[in-house]
Amino acid sequence: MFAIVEEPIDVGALIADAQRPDCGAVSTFVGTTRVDQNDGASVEYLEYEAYRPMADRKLEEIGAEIEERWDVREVSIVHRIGRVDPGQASVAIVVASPRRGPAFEASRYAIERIKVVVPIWKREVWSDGYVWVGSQVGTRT
Amino acid sequence: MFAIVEEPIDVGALIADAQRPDCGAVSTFVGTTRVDQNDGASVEYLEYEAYRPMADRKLEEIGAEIEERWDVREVSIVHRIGRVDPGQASVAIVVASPRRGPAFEASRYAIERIKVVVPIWKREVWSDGYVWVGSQVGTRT
Amino acid sequence: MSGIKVLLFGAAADRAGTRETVISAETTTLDELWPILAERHPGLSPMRDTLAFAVNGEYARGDASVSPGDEVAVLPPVSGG
Amino acid sequence: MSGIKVLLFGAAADRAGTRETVISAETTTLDELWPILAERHPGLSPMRDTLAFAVNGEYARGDASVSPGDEVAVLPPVSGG
Repeated sequence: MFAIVEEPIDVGALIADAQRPDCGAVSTFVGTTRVDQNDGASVEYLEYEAYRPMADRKLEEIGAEIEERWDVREVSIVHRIGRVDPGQASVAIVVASPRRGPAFEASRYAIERIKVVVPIWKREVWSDGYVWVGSQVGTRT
Repeated sequence: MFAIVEEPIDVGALIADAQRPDCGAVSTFVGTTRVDQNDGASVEYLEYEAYRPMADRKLEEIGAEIEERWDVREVSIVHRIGRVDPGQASVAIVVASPRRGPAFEASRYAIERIKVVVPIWKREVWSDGYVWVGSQVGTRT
Repeated sequence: MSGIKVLLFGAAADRAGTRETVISAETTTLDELWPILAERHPGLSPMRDTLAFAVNGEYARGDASVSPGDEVAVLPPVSGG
Repeated sequence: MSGIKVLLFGAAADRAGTRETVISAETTTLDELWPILAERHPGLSPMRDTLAFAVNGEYARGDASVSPGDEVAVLPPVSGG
């Protein structure tokens, strides 16, 4: 399953869906909102936006790349957009494979690729302003 | 949390418990029963046993090794014993870290160490007999 | 009326002050479209070197052709995950 | 009566036909305990080179001392995960 969603991600359900009798390993990566702090200010939440449907298609392309490179039987990538509070999941990647090596490698590959090719952007909303991550554009002084 | 249990593992709950505002990454590994097939026979289920409390202590030691080597803030390892049916989870490892690199490396390390030092054994119960994995002792001809 | 639709995202939308604009032009290239866009939204200019572009939903280089009816997207460095 | 308790697991329990036995002996070593165990449970002999041992819940080498009251565990290659 490849999806961009606006609601909390049910990671447990994604993993349960990926468990299969022909697989011995499920590797999961969950990206969560981390509260950075500096100069007496802190991140209150993240806000994500996506260029759709290009972003949806890029997630599917990453899935296809994975299935070409590794023996995996199930790949799910779900990215949340909108406001994501501290500790909450912004992205979940679930890969099932007969063996653990490919499962680990493929899930790592997925998150690295997401951070390079999928048109999604986040801004950190701090107690004293916001900043677009990667562009350093915003209202923090 | 380090535990050996006889019931199904609630992986979603373990992940939810690991999500923290000071972490940006949660890496999870789930080992599941894979149905091998050969000579017209197939694996019907796995059955695990543990030497307790040594096995419990070895899980905790792996957790301590991880916390010494990587910046991780939460490590859970839960291993199920008894009968585990195809596609079901026998082991779940959940690691939360501020950054994804340590989370991936630590969860991989945990499963590799489990397979070397934790006194747990599985036998494959096939349609035509059983075999203790690693010892090749059993009733299959 | 069927100009080139330009979508802006993230920091680019922020600096431009808009998420969408239409440029009236004949068939041209992304490189030739840029000065028109930058003149209309001067806040974008300092970002030039960090931006990528898509034409009709796929990454495209500066020499890519764009025509009326196409959708161009202005993409700051992505930061998903 | 407080002999050396020997626990057997997995394939070792299978080959021995028991999960627990008590050996009456004075303080000795694992290496010296083995022939007594193998004589009592001949099915174990072919496994010798694959086995590890624990004394009181921690891995121990062949020269480790064992005394009455100790718990020895016979550990085939582990296969958790």
